[in-house]
Amino acid sequence: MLAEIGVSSLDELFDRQIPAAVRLQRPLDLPAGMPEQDVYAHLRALAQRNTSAEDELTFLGAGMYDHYVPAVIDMLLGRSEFLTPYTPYQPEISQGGLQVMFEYQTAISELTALPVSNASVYEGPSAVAAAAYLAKLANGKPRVVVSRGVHPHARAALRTLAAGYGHDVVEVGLRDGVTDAAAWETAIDQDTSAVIFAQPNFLGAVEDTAALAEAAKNSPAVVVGSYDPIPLGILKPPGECGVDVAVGEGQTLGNRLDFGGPSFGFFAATDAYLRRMPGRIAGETRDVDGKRGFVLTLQTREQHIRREKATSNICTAQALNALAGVVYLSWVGRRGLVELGELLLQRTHYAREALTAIDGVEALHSQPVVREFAVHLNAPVQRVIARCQDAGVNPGYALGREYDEYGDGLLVALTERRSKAEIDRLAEVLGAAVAAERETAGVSA
Amino acid sequence: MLAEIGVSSLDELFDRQIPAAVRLQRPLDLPAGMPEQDVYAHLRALAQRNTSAEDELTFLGAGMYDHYVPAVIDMLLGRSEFLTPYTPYQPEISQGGLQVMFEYQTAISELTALPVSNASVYEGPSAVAAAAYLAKLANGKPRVVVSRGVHPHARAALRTLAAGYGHDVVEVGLRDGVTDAAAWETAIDQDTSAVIFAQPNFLGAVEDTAALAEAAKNSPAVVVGSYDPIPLGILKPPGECGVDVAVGEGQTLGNRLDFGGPSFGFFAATDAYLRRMPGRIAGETRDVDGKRGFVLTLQTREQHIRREKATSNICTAQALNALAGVVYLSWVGRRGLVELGELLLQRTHYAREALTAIDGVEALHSQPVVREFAVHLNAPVQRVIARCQDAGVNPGYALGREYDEYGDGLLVALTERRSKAEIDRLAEVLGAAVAAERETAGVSA
Amino acid sequence: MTQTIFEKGAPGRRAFTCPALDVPEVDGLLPGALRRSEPPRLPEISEPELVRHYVNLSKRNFDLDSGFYPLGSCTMKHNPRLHERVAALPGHARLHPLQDPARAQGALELMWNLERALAEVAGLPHVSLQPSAGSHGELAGVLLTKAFHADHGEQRTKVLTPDTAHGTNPATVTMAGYEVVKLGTNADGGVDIDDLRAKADETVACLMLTNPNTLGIFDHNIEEIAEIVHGVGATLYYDGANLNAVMGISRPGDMGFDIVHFNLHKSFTQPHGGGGPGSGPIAVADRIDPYLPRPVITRAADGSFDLDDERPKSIGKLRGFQGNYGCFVRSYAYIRSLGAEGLKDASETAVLNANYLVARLRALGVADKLPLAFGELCMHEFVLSGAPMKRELQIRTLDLAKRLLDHGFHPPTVYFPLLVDEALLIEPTETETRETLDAFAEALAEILREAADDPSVARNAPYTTPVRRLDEAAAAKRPVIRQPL
Amino acid sequence: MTQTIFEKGAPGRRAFTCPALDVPEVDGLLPGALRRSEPPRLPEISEPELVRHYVNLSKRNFDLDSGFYPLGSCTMKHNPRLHERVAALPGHARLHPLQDPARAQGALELMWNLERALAEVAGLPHVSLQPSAGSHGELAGVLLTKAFHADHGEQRTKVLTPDTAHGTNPATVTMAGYEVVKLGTNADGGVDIDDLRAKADETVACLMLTNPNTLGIFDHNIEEIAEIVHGVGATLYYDGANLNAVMGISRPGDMGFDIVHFNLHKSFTQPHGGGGPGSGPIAVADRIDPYLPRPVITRAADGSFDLDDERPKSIGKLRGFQGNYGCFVRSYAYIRSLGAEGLKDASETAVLNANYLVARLRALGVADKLPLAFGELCMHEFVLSGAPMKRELQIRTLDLAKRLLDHGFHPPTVYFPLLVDEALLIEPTETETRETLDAFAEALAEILREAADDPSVARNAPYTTPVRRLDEAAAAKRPVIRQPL
Ligand SMILES: Cc1ncc(COP(=O)(O)O)c(C=O)c1O
Ligand SMILES: Cc1ncc(COP(=O)(O)O)c(C=O)c1O
Repeated sequence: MLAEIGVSSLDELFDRQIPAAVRLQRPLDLPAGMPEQDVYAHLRALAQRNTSAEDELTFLGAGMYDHYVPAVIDMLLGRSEFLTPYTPYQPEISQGGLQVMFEYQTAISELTALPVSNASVYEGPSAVAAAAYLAKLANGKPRVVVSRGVHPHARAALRTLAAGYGHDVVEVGLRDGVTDAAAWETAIDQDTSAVIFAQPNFLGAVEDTAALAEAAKNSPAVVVGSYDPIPLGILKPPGECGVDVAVGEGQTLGNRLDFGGPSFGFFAATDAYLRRMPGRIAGETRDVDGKRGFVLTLQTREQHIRREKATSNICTAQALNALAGVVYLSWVGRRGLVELGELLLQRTHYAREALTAIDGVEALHSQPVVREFAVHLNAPVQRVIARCQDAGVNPGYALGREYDEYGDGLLVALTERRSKAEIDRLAEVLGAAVAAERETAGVSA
Repeated sequence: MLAEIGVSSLDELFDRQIPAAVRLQRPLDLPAGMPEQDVYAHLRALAQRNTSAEDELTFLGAGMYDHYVPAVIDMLLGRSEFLTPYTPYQPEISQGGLQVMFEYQTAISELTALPVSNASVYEGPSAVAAAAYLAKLANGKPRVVVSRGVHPHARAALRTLAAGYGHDVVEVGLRDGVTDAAAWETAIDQDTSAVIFAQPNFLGAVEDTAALAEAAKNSPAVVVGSYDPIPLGILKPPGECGVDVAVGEGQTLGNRLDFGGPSFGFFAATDAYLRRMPGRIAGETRDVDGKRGFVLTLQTREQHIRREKATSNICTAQALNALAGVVYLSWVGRRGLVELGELLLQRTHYAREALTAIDGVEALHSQPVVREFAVHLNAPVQRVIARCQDAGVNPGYALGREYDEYGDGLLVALTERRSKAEIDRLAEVLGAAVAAERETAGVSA
Repeated sequence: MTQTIFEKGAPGRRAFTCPALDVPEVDGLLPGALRRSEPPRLPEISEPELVRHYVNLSKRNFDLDSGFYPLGSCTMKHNPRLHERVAALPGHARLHPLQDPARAQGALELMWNLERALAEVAGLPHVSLQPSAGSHGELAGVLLTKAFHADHGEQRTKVLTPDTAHGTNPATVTMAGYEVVKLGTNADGGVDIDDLRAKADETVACLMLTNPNTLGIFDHNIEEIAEIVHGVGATLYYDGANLNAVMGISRPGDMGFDIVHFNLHKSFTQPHGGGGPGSGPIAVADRIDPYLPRPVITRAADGSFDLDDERPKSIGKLRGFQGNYGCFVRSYAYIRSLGAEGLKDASETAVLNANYLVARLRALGVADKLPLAFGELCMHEFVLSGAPMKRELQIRTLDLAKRLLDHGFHPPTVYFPLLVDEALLIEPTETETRETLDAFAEALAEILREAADDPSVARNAPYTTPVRRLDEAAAAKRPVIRQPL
Repeated sequence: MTQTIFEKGAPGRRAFTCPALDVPEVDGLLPGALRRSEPPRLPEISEPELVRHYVNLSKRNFDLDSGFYPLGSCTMKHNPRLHERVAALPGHARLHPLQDPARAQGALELMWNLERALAEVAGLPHVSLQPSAGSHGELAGVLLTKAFHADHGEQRTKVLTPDTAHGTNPATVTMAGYEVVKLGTNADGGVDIDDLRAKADETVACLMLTNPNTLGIFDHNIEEIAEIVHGVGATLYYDGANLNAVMGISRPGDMGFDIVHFNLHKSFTQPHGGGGPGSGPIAVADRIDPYLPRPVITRAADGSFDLDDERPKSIGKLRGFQGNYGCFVRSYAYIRSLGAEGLKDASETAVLNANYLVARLRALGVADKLPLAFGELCMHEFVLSGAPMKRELQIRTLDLAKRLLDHGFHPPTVYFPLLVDEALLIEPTETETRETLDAFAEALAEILREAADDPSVARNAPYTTPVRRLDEAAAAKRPVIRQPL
């Protein structure tokens, strides 16, 4: 091949193109390559040093949840035809991926009761920031009002992005577990570019989202809600609550935990924002023979066409994870999603009752909860969690990690995988751990 | 749908066809169905009650071996197009499977240096019995001579089948680990229908197969060899040793252990036996447009055409496992198989030296070994094995389970997965176990 | 894409990286006389080439996940992917068959549970999971019969099989050292009772029957048949390939059968893999139990499981180890997913779908050219005769089958059973939707309409497949069964 | 097969079986006002239908395992299946992102090792794995620049990007609140140094560069460029999309870059998934380190790992949790499989393949109609101009691309970079064989020959694809972006 090229050596290829001064004159300081079996053994050894949801009984949620991923998803996502191509720039040979996007958009639109959905953004928290950026481009107002019920990571991502394009971020606190209505109203004014809340919120409480949206009615603000898609089978959807833009974390829809990613973020909106959406959108059309087909559409929003005037810089998104999402929603199905929602509603209530019956454990709020709830422990939460984990049960998330105001709060999450028996086991282990900690406290006191 | 059929109920459909007396009048006495997640949990719980090669350092072989199965095999075997169709009765829409068979036959033919291979039989031991049946049909002679170096399960399967179609089975013993040449010669006469040996034999010893075949030269016997395919990269192939029919267990070629199956058996022969082969055979041909294609061929051998005159009753065989086999051989490749053979040759020698250096452990024979070897323990082998397993090492197979003559014999197997460090670990653990057992013996004596 | 893997790649290319030699190298470990001189000419190919080759080959297959596959007698029902997931768990997939039973309790419990479930479905108490496929189960069954008679000091010589029997039945009989005696079929599609009476005597070891048989007909004389067979001291063998019609509805044991084989790759949805792997467990009556293949799984009082190889009267072993465990895992997962109700529902729906399709064909007038060979109703499958079609439209069943390929359907089993002229054996299975059955019926109707205009269209079909009709005669005349290198 | 999943199935059908309610049912847990009145109209479909639908849809995609995919700038290299296997291990796949770090040591060690490896490849000491894709990494990089300047009391307003830059660069600049200033390209395909000198001043925060750039040209003035940029106190940002050309050969850090993003889904073979997931880690110089996103992974003296969220100067978080860990597992497996030598060999072969293809096109005369836009040699990819072809053969680059589909090849990136008329950006990657490159060159030659006879063939291509040219204008004019139900 070198001869064909007309060079005498590989080095010549590089010598003629790269100044010697910037050539690396030594081998990379990395371990030598390994046979497949050794790489497998190494990666497996690392995996075994993690305590996964396969290794303990876990009630940890706080943004990602241990739902069951049906086997059909592994099979479909493993098919080369879905796994290995890139963005469908050539629609004639990408109808599979494009139709999946179209079906996904339809499913998200149905879930949110909003007419417009894109084909995915990175994940949940950054989707919240992306929604604020949309608002900035839409109305140019200087301020975003965000409830502290929104995931802490989402609020952090919002602040990070806003520092760039320029939004002031104002947070509104919680009251008995939900966004403080009075503070919310007073925070919203004519300079408000967007208002952002979460449903259910980070404490698991179901918000009165219609009221929160209503409060922004006479402001220029874009109303943004961040949603957990699973309860949307039973919760009033954003489209019926005056929400302009609904976003959320899609992990719960057929995606693995994967220590936090990859998953996908969904991004839906009213028609008014169609041409301000970030990311890919697939649309239906016909080919020259009149055959139905799908293409990437409204690309004049995007970076590869509009460059500095684009509505976002996003390019590679989460197509494969969104495929898992639409397959999951089709697998669960119309009735299934409602049944799943009702099951979680009942089990969550049962779990809250079971835990708050333990002395030293109190409900952190009394709002309706649909899959997750918060309690307060009269014991050091981190130590209680450690005790439970040593007993093989991960009781949940220590709210103090992000909320000073809930020092010894514990956030407990349910999925369809957590049976009554397992909830009872949690109550038993948590009860013992709390008692033990209060004991030591008593002693040390 | 019932209306279309013209019946009023499902029951009517059955009442009109099945006599009431033979209808089951109660529900089946089986547990109720379960959601996917619960079936997964149950099957996983069962899996966790097994100690697999993932859970211990294992040197257990004796017919199936813990080779590394490359990830490409999982992907390809998982493709619906290979996993879900049946036997390619319709060649126009089965070219994938048919070409795989053709490629598989070519690979087996190359491995064995024999011109004819079928597309697979069930597995190794029954393949030995099938070879004897071929001999019976070919020459009608009453007797089979089989070396005790042949896998005990294969000899058992042979006896079981022979009891049906009618072959006397005569076994020839081993001498310093290989087939007793003198006994072998005297056993063979003009009534011998087939002679059967294994390469390497069950004790891991490399036989002088050319000599064993030579001994049958002046008899009507079909010379049958049972081969481990992995060492065939470095061992003289059956086709160069006067073997008529070469069979063997294909598990080592890209198939999982699966507690014994499914795997596949390979079945190769000289041209003389082409029309007496059992099972499917794919052949190359052309379609009406002159395009290259593949079909099932020589079907006049088979049960669906010849019925009681068929060369075998086999129908469903092991197509998917054979696919794994040819993919594995292509993945390892021409040079790779030789390198693999050399690696195992060296490591096996090293392991034999390391173990026989332990006092209380002696070589059971001094023959060349290529992937497995036998030692004799001066201690109760079952108890030694148990001690080793408690230490996380499975040292191998207790020969006494099948060979009274090797009471405390231990059969130790290697694969490319077992490194020098792991062999050293085996030596250490085995040494300790033997010492401990001799201790107790000494005490109790 | 008709290059073989041997025609691709280049010298020196490879996917596999061999682990480095980590032990001191020693020369002469293998005497030259035993050494191979030339390495086998296996492919030399990179992993990307390997993947592309087989991925592209796979696209030249039609499969069950792509379309309707009504291949009669084969029960091409949906294969749930959960089964692949659980079978791949290392605790199952990397378990060595010779592992100490004490350290394989999960596997033995699974097999025990599967045996109990199969026994319940068959209505026979004892099960061996060992046989590798249906025909292997048949062989086991006939050898059991032989051992049974021998143990009772009898040397019987014949086995009866109806002319509707699958080819593996007579082939098995021969392999087991018996003579095949054929039985005729009566007008209802069942066994000709008079013929049976005439041939049933003390020389008969066994009658092998499929019920419902390969016509999809449930033999309503089954009780009488059992009586006759048992009357002469023979065993009654049940070919379980059609069990999908009667799970939870009627049990072979209750019908009077002594020995049953199951096809886990049919009724219990082990994927067919392009022609295997399969699994052919057998269930037997008490009097056959002593002869079952060894080892058998035993359960101790403490609930622990073991393998018992000490079975003096056993026929021995049919194969290595304990059978196709990977298939057991899948079929057990299937049985636990469906449960008692689900299995019955599966059979009911399978029979419903078959009869619905028969009705659709009648409604569309297809039945005029392709009449049901026997009866009006059927069980889970049915046989059409292409004779009128051949006579009136000048296209054969083969042509119809090939034309179906252009419609995106896998054809039914054709030219079997043998006693029906131009036979089509159609088995829709329970996992197909009504829409699919309607589309298939419509396709048959369309092909017949088309043939009425111009039979040559079907005669030269298919047109849209990767290759068209292949020259099978040439392939058999000058067999090229391996790549010349 | 153009029905959507919403047009299939029937009321009541389902794949999912909901676990039974096992707790005492309580009414009124959810006030009616908060309840949904109508369930979302999701599909009602059985599992077999679901599987067939998506399996058949998949067959309407072209993919990397099926053929050559020389999509310039996207590094469509082979995706080893080992990576899918290890990423699926429950210890990785079912690990919760908020698990106590003490119980996630394997994951943190993997991330730590990956950070070290990426730092070594980039020649920059500090790494954050957090960004979700390349453009996310760009955003992180520009926000880091902003934080850096702010911390030094500066408010700079502009970011320079060459006209060869990928669209995400200017889009990122805007999103980060900066003004985009374009730089011209010189005759060699590098940055116009005079233009840079003219525009580089104290208002410039950063220069974003791709090197080799999107022309496949390595800018030999890189040292001078770095000097100029640093001379005005700006940062130099490296768009790592083209890192596949220089792994182990030349390091951005050594070229003078301060911030680098990686595309794990390009250089480090995370599968592209039809448009993600990706991962866009960044590596930075010491002076940028304080501003890195939080948390950062720390390693204690005892070798244990932890997550440090206490980073006062950090720009904060770009997203949830620690980034796309599943992608880290794959790319880490890749790096460990190849090792130092393997990575260098990959880049060398990528560059060799690209130059070989250029040579083939020259030899076949294709270059007359499709000349190389700049230079004679190239790095891992190269740009052809379709202008002469358009002029002399009356077919556009688009037509050529569409006709390539009929030859079974994925077309190159077309009409990018913008400064080349009728551009084709071709990146073969190192995992393609010489045979494939030859076949692709031959296909281009064939299409040009064909066009010389009859340009309409290409103009109306493709002909063999599931659909033919689609009406994109209509799609944008009256957007139908969801199924009407
Ligand atoms: C009626 C009948 N009997 C027996 C068999 C043989 O079963 P197997 O192919 O599993 O050996 C089959 C399968 O083709 C069959 O349809
Ligand atoms: C040169 C260049 N820069 C940046 C990007 C953006 O990377 P990503 O798609 O991962 O956001 C790409 C990928 O398309 C690219 O080719």
